[in-house]
Amino acid sequence: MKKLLTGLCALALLFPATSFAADPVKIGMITTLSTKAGYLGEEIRDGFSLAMAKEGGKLGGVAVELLVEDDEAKPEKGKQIAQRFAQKDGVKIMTGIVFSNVAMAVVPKLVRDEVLYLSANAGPSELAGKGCHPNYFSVSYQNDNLDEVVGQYVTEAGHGNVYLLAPNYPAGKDHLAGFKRYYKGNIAGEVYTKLDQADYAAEIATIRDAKPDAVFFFLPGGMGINFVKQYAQAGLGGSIPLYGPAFSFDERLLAAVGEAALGVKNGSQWTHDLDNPANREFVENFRKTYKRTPTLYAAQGYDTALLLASALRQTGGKAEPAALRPALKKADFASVRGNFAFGANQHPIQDIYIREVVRSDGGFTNKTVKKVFTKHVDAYAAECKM
Amino acid sequence: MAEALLEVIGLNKSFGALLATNDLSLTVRQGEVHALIGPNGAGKTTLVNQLSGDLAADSGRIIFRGQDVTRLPAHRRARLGIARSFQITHIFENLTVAENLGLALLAGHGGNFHFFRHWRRAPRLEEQLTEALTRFDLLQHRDQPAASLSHGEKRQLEVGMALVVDPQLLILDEPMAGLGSGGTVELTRIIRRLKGQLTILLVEHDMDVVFSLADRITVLVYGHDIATGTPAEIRGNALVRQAYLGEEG
Amino acid sequence: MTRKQLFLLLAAIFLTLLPAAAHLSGNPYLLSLASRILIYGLAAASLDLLLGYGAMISLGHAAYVGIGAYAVGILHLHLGAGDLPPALALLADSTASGLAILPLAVLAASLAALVIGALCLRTTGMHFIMITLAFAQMLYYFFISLEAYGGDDGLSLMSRSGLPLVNLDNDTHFYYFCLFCLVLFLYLASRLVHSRFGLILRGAGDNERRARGLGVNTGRYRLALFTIAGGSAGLAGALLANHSEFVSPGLLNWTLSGELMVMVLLGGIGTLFGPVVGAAVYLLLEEGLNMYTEHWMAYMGPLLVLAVLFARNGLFPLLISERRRHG
Amino acid sequence: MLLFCEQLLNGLQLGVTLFLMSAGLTLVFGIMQVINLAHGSFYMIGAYVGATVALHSGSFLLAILSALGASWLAGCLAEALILRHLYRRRHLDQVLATFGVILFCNEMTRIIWGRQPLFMDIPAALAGSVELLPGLPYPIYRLVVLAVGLAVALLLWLIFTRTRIGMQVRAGAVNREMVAALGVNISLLYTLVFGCGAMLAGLAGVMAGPILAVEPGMGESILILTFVVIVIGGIGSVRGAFIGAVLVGLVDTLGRAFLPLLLRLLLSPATADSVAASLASMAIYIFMALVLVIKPKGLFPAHH
Repeated sequence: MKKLLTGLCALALLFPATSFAADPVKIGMITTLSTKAGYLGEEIRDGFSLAMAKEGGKLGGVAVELLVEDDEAKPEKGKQIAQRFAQKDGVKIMTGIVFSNVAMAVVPKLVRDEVLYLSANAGPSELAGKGCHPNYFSVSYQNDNLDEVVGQYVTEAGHGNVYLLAPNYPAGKDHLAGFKRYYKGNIAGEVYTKLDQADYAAEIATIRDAKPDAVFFFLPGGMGINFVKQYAQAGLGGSIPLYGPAFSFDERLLAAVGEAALGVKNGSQWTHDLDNPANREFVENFRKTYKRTPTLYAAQGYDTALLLASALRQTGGKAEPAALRPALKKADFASVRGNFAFGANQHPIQDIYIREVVRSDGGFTNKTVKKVFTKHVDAYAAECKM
Repeated sequence: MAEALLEVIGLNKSFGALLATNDLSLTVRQGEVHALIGPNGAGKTTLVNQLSGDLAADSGRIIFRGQDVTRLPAHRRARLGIARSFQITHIFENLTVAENLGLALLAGHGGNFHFFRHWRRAPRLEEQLTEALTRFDLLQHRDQPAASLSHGEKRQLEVGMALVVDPQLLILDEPMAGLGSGGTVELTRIIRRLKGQLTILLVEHDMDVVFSLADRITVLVYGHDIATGTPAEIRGNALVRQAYLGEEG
Repeated sequence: MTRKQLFLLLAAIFLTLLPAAAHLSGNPYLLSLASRILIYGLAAASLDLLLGYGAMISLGHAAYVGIGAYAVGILHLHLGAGDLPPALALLADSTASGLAILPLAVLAASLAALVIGALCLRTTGMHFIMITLAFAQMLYYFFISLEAYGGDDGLSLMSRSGLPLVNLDNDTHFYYFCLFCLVLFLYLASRLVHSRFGLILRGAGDNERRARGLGVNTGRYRLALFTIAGGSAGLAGALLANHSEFVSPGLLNWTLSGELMVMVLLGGIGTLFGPVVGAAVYLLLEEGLNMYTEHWMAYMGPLLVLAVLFARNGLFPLLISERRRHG
Repeated sequence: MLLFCEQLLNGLQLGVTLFLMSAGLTLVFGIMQVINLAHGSFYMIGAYVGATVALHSGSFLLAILSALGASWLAGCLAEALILRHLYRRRHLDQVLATFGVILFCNEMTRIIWGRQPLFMDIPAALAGSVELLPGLPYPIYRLVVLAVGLAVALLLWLIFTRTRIGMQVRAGAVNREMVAALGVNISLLYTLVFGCGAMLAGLAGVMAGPILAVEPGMGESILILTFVVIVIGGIGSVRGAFIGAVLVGLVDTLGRAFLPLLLRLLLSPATADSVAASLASMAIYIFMALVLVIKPKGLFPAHH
């Protein structure tokens, strides 16, 4: 009997009542720290924390508290965390989601419930178009942006016959659609692979057989590593060039892909070699703190924190969504990307680049090759009625 | 002469190169106690498994009450009236004594897809159960888990489960194994009481028991029946003496 | 009054009063967590029917949870789009849609369990474990490539299912509805295990060969139980979809099957109530460890091994043991 | 036709990798009657240790040797600490304990090696491709993997048919009591078989390292494929594991390669692509269901 009561008490203790008083502004970061994609969330978190550390734990002169939770790349888990942040911790500002499917499960309900969501990575098309919302800001991109830039570049480079490859899930189809929007040539073939597929020998053989001018692929994370390595091993690296969005070519993945990725051109809105003061400071601090070169995810996390800092400074510490919204919309901060403004749908209007994988001392990294789009607006902005 | 209840004709079963049952024929008559003996490895248990349907024969026929059951699965043969008690104590250890007997009583029916009412409320079950518990001297243990019974009590329960469904043919596979002398006497008494009520195929090592209980005896050697006859005939059979009794001295 | 009855009474009082406590302490999250525990408890208890009473070690139970959830998600999608076939016109009444949706979810999961069970039950032992896992994985890939219903992205529900008398969109109502479903399931399941059907199954689970020797066609009973357990898991899935207002293939992933099994073991196999306790302990442990470390799996793993090696009977028998401790 | 040959080779190569995984596991299942979910973790350990050693020493041979050693050690440890106590227990306990081992191993690799995937390069001597037939270049490394897999299969066959210990192991898979009756040191035999099974998984892992991403959780996807192989081949049969692995490799690869083409004959290209993608990802499971309907105990059941 006693045991029972003790048990019940222990249960109650697990849930301390919500704390009040003038506590620091709470920011809830729902991100992916485990599973194969765990490093993505780590980058976002580290970028965000770096911006906070710069002000000694504050943002825009206001004390903030960052709550980080791992969503395990599962939408259900993301929803649970969002609910806990909102109901138990009283969080009004959230960020950090890596994957679009998690974002689609979490964000619509969150913003309806008057929580501000600042996306540091996922930018699904629904939230940029019909589903746009005053409480939702994308600080990263709209998902298709990095494919559109490659489509444009591939067309400009004169490839007229391109083979397309993506995993068989909705984001895979979206990314290929983004490419096709700006690509003007013929499509040699379009293949959808099993999610988390490890061996691409069959697909690579089919590609060799189809003899395209170039291959465009969207295979995030480990899938991309596998594909690029196997592609180079099959001896196609030299003959049929690969193109893709930056997601398979961040610096941490390159360490795992190795030489196979050398020379591959990919699209990104940011690279560590962009020449502006904010970026130089960011890259230098990041390297000093974390002993590695930041990836675009870290840059997005950092920018998100800077944006929030600028808004908090303007409102003088008032963290209610209604007060923050207009201040956020101004995007009055020095982005590591240089040009940065919000469009009508509160997605970035920014420059987008093509970069190339090159050797650096002891490893591999990206080098900016060309600015393809200047002040690029995403394709869904027109559908947003806000 | 009484009619045949069970007929086995030219049965064969091999495991790889080993012929466990070799052109075996056997007739068990209605109402008799028929004993099956043979040295270790003679294929007694393999034969019993084929009779009960736990093993499929390679060739040959098994005819029970005039019906060919060679290809029927175990549960169908059980419903036709072949009951078996196993060599190793085979009861439902995690069920209570009453549940063991209740299950035995209910198992023969096809219609046990009743999901809500307690099993004891099945029509006419309560009387049958009480009767069975009394008959096998288990009434005071009815709500005890079977695992907690003594060895002898388990054996009693096991035989009881085989008998409650009023089988035509009861196959007892070494029922005396592991029983002390007291238990053996007790069980011999139970089996003698059953004599005449139903047909029994008795597989047993204990020669005293076999010769005191059996009406007829079949001797197996290397999976083949070398002789069948009354205890007296078997005692006098030179082949048997040589192949089996002789060996044991 | 036995300790078991006392425990159940206390648990009933506690669970009935919980929403009031959550509101008084200004902690609505507690309610949502408690609903989740009840739902996982239902799923784990349905698995316990298989593990504890049928001796069928299914490592694919998440599949039926997932199918129940998807049935809800898919019906809600069509309900929202207004393109339901005429046969399902009842659904169009959004205040009573749940009256059709929830039974349909259970039906869908039962049917899947019936078909998969019929195939899997051709095997036993280790084969059975691996085959149930493989079929669940097949369904996982099926839903991933089911593009019309969101594929890997999953489906968001616009609202929860409508029912007369209760409003599931209200968290308190939803909590009580989950509690009602769980209690109803536990009541029916405990009747089931002591019914003729249950007796025969327990016998077959205990000693398959003996049961067949007595004339039981064990396969039919096993399949029936597999179907019942699948349907109950489908109900849990339907509730889960309503709870998170979201479904995705992740629900069918084999890790959920493993977690359900862990809950059954933690709580006590073959006790029905135990798995509910196990679900509570597992989910609270997850919440608790998560607060202190990102690497909670590194603790959960060894904990699990130790639990298997040393605490074989689980928590529930410990909680209700008649033995009194002194002091 | 050339394409078909190439896909056939790809299927075979996937098949022998699966064989390395399933040969050990099927023996563990067959002899010890233990269900072991943690077999994928040995694969992962092999890959991680191999990649780390290759990175620091630059020697592929050293990487393989250390991966073999590490996975063997991990296998023996798991056997001695956990599984040994579970031989006489329910399958359920074995499932749960080894599930715990998976959770632990995945998290530990994340703690030790970090979250990002590891890099492992193909040794220079094996890089590049050879022209098998005119117009059919094939990566040398994949040929090597194929050769190693076949060599292991041959070695196992020799061990099982020509040596005393092999006979004992095989007899154990058919009849456990018999082995005990023959006076074999069962405890030692178990540890040996378990360790060697883990070592083969580690070999599969390190061989896959240069082809695949070395990352936490890499063991689970291959584990489930391994189960499918064992179910198809029959528990306890190494021959079954080999044939099952090759069949699964072929069905998976050929399904992915040719289903879209086949379906395009019947359906519109867009529908064909998405239906083919779904079917291809389920192909091996459908294949398994078919085998099961015909032979519930697998193609080569070891037990009677």
